[in-house]
Amino acid sequence: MLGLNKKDTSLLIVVALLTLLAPFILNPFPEGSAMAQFNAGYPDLMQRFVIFGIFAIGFNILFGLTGYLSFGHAAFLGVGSYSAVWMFKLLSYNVIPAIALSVVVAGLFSLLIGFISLRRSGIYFSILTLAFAQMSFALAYSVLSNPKFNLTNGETGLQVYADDPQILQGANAPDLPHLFGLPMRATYTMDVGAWSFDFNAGYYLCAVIMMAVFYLSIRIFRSPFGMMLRAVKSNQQRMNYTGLNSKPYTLAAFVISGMYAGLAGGLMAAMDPLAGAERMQWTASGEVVLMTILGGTGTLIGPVLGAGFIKYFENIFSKINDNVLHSWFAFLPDGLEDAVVFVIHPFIGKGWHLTLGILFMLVVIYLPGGLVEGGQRLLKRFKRKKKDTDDAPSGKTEPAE
Amino acid sequence: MRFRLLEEEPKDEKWKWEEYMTKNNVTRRGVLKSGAVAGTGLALPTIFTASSAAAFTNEPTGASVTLGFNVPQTGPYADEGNDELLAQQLAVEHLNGEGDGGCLNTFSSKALQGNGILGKKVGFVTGDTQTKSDAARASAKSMIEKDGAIMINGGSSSGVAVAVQGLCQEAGVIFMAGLTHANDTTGKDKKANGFRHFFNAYMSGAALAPVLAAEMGKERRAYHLTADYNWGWTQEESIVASTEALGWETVNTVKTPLASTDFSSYIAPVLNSGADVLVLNHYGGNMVNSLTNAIQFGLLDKVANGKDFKIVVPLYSELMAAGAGENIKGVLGSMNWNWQLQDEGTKAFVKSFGEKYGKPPSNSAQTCYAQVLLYADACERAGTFNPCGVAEALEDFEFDGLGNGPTWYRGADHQCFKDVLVVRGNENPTNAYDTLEIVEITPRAQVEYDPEHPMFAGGELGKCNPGA
Amino acid sequence: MDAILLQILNGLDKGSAYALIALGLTLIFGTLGVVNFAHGALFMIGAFCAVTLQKLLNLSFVTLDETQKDFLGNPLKVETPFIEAWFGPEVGATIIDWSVPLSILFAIPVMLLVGYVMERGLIKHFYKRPHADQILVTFGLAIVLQEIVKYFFGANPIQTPPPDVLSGSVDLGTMVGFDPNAIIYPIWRLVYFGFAVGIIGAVFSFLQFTTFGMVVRAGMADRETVGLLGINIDRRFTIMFGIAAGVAGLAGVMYGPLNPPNYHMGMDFLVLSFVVVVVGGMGSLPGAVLAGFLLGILESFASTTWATTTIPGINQIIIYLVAIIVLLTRPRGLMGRKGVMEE
Amino acid sequence: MAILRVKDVSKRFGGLKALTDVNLNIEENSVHAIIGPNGAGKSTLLNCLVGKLMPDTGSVLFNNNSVLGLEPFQINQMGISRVFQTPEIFGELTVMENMLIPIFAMRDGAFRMHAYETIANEREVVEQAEVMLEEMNMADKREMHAASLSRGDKRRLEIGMCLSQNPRLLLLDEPTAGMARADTNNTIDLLKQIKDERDITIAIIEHDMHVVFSLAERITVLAQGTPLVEDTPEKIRGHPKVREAYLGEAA
Repeated sequence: MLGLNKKDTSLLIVVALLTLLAPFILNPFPEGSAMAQFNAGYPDLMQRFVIFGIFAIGFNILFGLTGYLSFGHAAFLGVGSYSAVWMFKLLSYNVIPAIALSVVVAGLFSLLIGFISLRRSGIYFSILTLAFAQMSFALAYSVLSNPKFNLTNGETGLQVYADDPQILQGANAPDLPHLFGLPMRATYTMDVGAWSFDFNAGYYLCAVIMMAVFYLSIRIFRSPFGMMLRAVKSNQQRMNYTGLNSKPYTLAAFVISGMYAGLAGGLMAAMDPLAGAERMQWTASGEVVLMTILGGTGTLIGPVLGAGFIKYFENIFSKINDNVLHSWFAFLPDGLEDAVVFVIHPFIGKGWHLTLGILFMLVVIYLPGGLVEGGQRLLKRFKRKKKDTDDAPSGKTEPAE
Repeated sequence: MRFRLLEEEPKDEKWKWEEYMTKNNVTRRGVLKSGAVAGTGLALPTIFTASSAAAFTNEPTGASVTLGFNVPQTGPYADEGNDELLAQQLAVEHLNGEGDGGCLNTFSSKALQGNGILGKKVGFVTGDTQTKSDAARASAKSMIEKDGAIMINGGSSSGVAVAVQGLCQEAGVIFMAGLTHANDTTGKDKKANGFRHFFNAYMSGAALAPVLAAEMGKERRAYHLTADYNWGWTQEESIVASTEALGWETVNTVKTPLASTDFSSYIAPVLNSGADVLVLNHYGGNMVNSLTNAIQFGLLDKVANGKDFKIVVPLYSELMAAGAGENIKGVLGSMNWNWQLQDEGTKAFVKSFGEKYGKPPSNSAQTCYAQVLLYADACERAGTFNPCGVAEALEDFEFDGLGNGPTWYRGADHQCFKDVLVVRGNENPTNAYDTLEIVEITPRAQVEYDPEHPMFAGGELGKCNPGA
Repeated sequence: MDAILLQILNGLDKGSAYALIALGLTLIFGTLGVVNFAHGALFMIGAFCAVTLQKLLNLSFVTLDETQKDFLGNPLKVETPFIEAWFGPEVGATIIDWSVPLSILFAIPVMLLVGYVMERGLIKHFYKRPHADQILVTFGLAIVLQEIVKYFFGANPIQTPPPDVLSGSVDLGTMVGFDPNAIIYPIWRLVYFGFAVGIIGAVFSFLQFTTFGMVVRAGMADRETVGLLGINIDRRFTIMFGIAAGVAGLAGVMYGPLNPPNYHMGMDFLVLSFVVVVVGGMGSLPGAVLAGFLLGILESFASTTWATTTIPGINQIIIYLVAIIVLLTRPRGLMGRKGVMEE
Repeated sequence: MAILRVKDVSKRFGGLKALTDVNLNIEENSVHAIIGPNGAGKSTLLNCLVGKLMPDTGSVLFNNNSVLGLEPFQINQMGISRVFQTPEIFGELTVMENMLIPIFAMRDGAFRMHAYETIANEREVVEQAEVMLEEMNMADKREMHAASLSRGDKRRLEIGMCLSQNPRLLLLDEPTAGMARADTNNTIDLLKQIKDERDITIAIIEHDMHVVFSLAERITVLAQGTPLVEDTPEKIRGHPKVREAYLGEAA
C-alpha cells in the first residue's frame, strides 16, 4: 500500500491508529481516581508528543542514517517558531502560511549551517553545529531583541501584540491560531462513565502532519537515497571511490532534518503562539539527541517513542507532589505511609530530573538498541513462551579480556 | 459507548462536533457546563450565545476548587520556587481553616471565612516552570487542561511571568504573578487576566534614589553591570533615570551575558573607569557571582574620586543574600517585603510560616502567599470564580493587613502599590536569617507613577477573558 | 596598556579553569576513547568536597542564649563549632578559615575513589559501545550526580571563602610601575592560576617521565598494540580515569572561592569544556591546555566595552565564533591528531 | 592505445622523495602489474591516479583527459574503479545493497535526490545487481550483512561492486594481501575470468609474485620512486637489474 512493503504498511497503520486514538490510549485511568495523575491525554501534552515526535523523526534522518551527530538542531526548531509567530504578527492567525514559512526558513537556515558544518566530520562536525546553535540562542536572547531591531523579543518570547499589522486577519477570524476558522485550541470532551477524553483540533492537525512526515520518512528510509545515506555512515571512502559524492547526500539529509525541525517549531508556535529563545539552547538540542538514542537510533519508530518517553516524564512526573503521594498511599498505616512517601519523594516532583537520569542510564545499559530493542525483546520472549521451547538464553556473551 | 449529554439538552438530540468547540479555550468542563451552545456555521463554529453568562474556564462544579501553583522546581531557582510553594501550601491551609489562620486574622477584608473559597474546599496542583517560558507555559497548560486549575500563581522571573500571563489571558483564567520585577509585566505586556503584587524596577529606582543620595551624596559616578535581557534592561533604565535625576552621572553601562558564571573581566575595568559606585543589575546566580567577584577585587576597600567606593544591588532576595554570604555586608538594595517588618500582617505571616517550616519566609514566598489570599478574597467578594468577576473585585481594591501597610491594586494596570523597602547587608548578623537589615520603608506615595509613564507605555490590558 | 594586562590576567585565570577541565576530559578521551559528559559533574563534586568539609568543620553544638531572640521570639540558638570547642576558639577558627586549602587533602582520595568507581562500575562497559551510547549514559550519570548534590545541598550557591590572608586583592600595577589602582587583582585568582599551572605541569611530567606515563601515552597512540605487548593497559587506564577525575575535582575545590559552588556548575562548564577540547584537537593534551588559555583570554577581551561597542553581542558568542573559525581553518583543531573521532 | 598515461609525475612528502619523474603507459585491455619493494612508491603512485593525492609535477591522463585535481568520485565516474588492499565495503549494509550502490552510482551519477522512489521498484538496477551477485557466486548471501562475510567473500564482493560499474580501468591494490593460499588462488581465477570475459584494462599493484606472474601481461618495476624497467613477465623474470633490486631475495 502507498508504495510500502507489508511490514512498513502495518507499521504505518499501527502508528496511525495509535495517534488517532491517542486521546483514549493516553487517558486509561478514570478521572478523579488516584491513578489519574498518570493520564497524559490532555491537549497540550498530546500535541507535544507528536511535535517532538516530528522533531525526532527528522533528526533521525540525519543521525540515524548518516551518523552525523548534530548538536545544534534546536536552532532550526527555534527559527521555525520565530518564523511562524512572525507570520501571525504580519499576516494572520491562519496556521498554514505560518507553518509553510517555518519549514522554508528552517530549510534555508539549515542549508547555510549545514554547508559550513559539513566540511568537517565526527565530533568536529558536532561542535560546529553546537557553536552555531549556541550563537543563535545567545543572539536571540539578547542582541536580536534590542528595542531598535526586535526580531525575537528576547527572554519574554516573541508574541503577537494587538497593534501588530496582521494584514490578512479577517474581521471575524478567531484571534488565536486557527486553520481556516477552526481554532487550534478547540477541544471536544467526551465523557464516558468516569472517564473523560479530549479531542483537540490542534492535536489532530499535528497528528495528521506527523503521519504524513512519518510516511515520508519511511519512504526516505526505503529509497535509494536513504540507502546512500546509510552508505555515508558505513564507509565514506568506498562511497567516494564508487563515484558518489557524499557531500550533497549529507547536506540533503541535513536540510531535510532541519526542515522537519522547522516544521516542529512552526507547529509549536501554531499550538501556542509564543516563541521563546530557550528552544534553541544546547539543552534543547541535546534533548532531541537523547530522544533519538533512547528510542533507538536508525529505527523508524524509535525516535517517536523516545520523544514520548522524555516528554511524559517532564510533564507528568514533575507534577506529582507530596500531596499526591499521600493520597496514593493513604491506605497504609500513618508511619508506613510517611516512610513510603519519604522514600519516593526524591524521585518525583522536583526530583523528576533524577528519575530521568536514572532511566537514561538503565536504558542504555540494558537496552543498547534503545526502547525499540526493549520492545523487540519483549516480543521475542512472548513468542518464545508461546512456542514453549526450553532453550535458555544462549549464554551471556562474555567480554573478551 | 454513551456520551454524557448536557442536562439542558434534549436527550435525543444528536451532538454536533462544532457545537462543542469553544472559541479560544482550553478547557473541557467549561464547554460542557456552558448550556445552550449554538454554532454559527463554518466560519465561526465556536461562538457561544450570550445566555451562557456563567460559563468560564474550569468552573468548579464539585465541592472543591483547584488552584495551580507554577514555580521553578528544577534549575538554579529551585530553592526560591520551593519557598514559594511552601507559602502557597500555607495559604491553602489557611483558606481551608487549618492552622492558625495566618493573615486571615489581620487582612482588612473579612470576606474569607476559613471555609475554603465560596464554600468550596481549596485544593492545589503544582508544576515546574524550570524558569523557561516554554516549560512554564507547558506546565501551566497542563494544570489548566488536565487538572482543571482555576487560577495560576507563582514564578520567579519576568520572562516566565509574561509568558504565563499571556497564556492565562488566552485560556481565560486568572494569573496571580509571583516574583516578577521587570516593568513590562504590568507595562507593555500587561494583561487583563494578570495581576502583580510584587514591586517593579521603577519602584526600586524611586525608593532607592533618596537613600542613595542621603548615604552617598549627590555627586556620584555610577558604573552599571546589567544582565543582558529584558528584565536587566528595564532595571538599568529605571535606576539610571532615578539616580541621574538626583544629579548622579552614569559612567558606563555594560551588558553581561546571562550565561556568564564569572564576572572578573567585567569587574576588573571598573576601578579605572572613574566610577565610584557599582550598580549590579543582576539577579540570582548572576548577582551572587558578580557581587562575590566585586568583593574579591576589593572594590569596597577602595577610594575613588575621594569617596569610599560603594556597591548597589537594586533587587535583593533572601536567597541571594544567603548565597552571597559575607559579601553583602553594607551593600544597599531594595526589596518587596522582609520578614523583619513590624506590621501585624507581617508578624502573623512570619509566625505561621516560621512555626510550620522552621525558617522565616522570603519575599517571593510572601508575595505568593498574599496573592493566593487576595485571589480567594476577590472570589468571595465577587461571589463567583468567573475571572471577569474576580478581576473586577481586584481592580482598585484597597486593603491592609497582608504586610507592607495599606496597599492599592491599581485597576489601570493591575499593579499593586505599597511601601517599598530599602535594605542593606547586615554588618553583624546574629543568625542565618537576619543577613539583611531594613534601612528605610519608602512610603507608597513616593513610588507611584502614572500608568502611561514612558517606561510602562505601549501595552494595553485588553478585556478580561473568562474563556467561554 | 594596563587594561590590556588586566584582561590578559583575567583570561589566564578563566583559562585555568577551562584548561584543567579540558585536560581531564581529553585524557579520558585519549586513553579510554570515551566521551565523558559527566566530566563537568566531577568538577562540581570537587567543589562540593570543599562545601562538605566546611560543613563538617562547622558542625556545632547548640546553646540557648536567653538574652537574644530569634525570628519567632524564641531564645536564640547559638551554634559553636565543635572544632572551636576542642582546639580553642582561635585555632578552631583558623582551621575553619583554611577549610578550602584543607579540602584539597580531603578531595584527592574522594575524587580518586569516585573516578575508580565510575570507571569500574560504568564506563568500563562502554569502551566498545558507540559514542552516542557513551554520551547518553554519561549524561544520565551527570544528571543523577547533580540531582544527588541538589538533594543534600539545595539549589542555592554556597560560599566557600578563601582563607583570610588570601582573600582581598593586591595592587600588582604598583609593583611594575603603573599608577596605583591600575592593576588590582584578587589574591585567590593568582593562587588559582599558580595552582592550575602546577597541576598541568605535574600531569605532563608524570606522563613524560614515568614508565607508567609512557605506557599510557603509547596506549593513547595505539591501544591495541600496547595491549598485545602484554601490558595490562586496562588497569592503567582505570588509574588514568581516577587521575582525570582528580584533576577535575581539584579544579573544582579551588574554584569555589572564586564563584560560590552550586549544583549545576558542572553543566555550565560542560559544553564550554567540550568546545575547548575540540578547539585544542581531540586527544591532544597540549592542545587542550593551549585552547583553554586561548579561549579564556579571547573571552576576556571580548567583554571589554571597546569590543562590545564595536561588535554588539560579541561577548555572548566569542567562544563559539572562535571555535568555528579554528575548526574551519584547522580541520582537527589546534593540535589534533588525524583520524581521531572523525568517523 | 594507452588508456592511462602517466607523465613525469613527482611527489615529495617534506624532504622525502616518494616519486621521481614517473612515466608509465597502460595499454587498453591489458593486465599491467606494478611491482616493487616496500617503500618503492607503489601506493603513492596509485593514490595519484585516483585523486587521493595531488602530484607536485607531471600529468595523468585517462583516456586523454586529465584526472589531476579531480575528486575520487569524479575519477570513478570517468571509468576507473579501485579495489583496496583491505576490502572497503559497506559493512553495515547487506550484500545486495552493497551491489546496488555502485549500479545506482553508474546510472544516476554522483548525486541524485531519489528520496521518494523505492528500491524494489528500480527493476533494472536490481536485476543487474542480481546478475552480478550470480556471477560472483554470492547470490545465496544477498541478505547477509557485508561485515559478517569471510575475508575472501569480502574481496569478491568488492571486486564485484567495481565490475558492476563496467569500468574501463580496474585498479587493484594488493588484492591478495593477507589471504590464505586457497583464497589467493580463487582471486587469481576470478581475475583471469574477468580478464577473459570482459573488455577491461586491469592495473594491479602486487607483492605476491605468484599473482603477478599468473596474471600480468606487462610489468613495471618501481624502485625508490622511479620506474626501473617495464617489460613482459618473461623478460622481467630474467632481467638482471630487477633481480638485483627486487627479486634477489625471492629467487
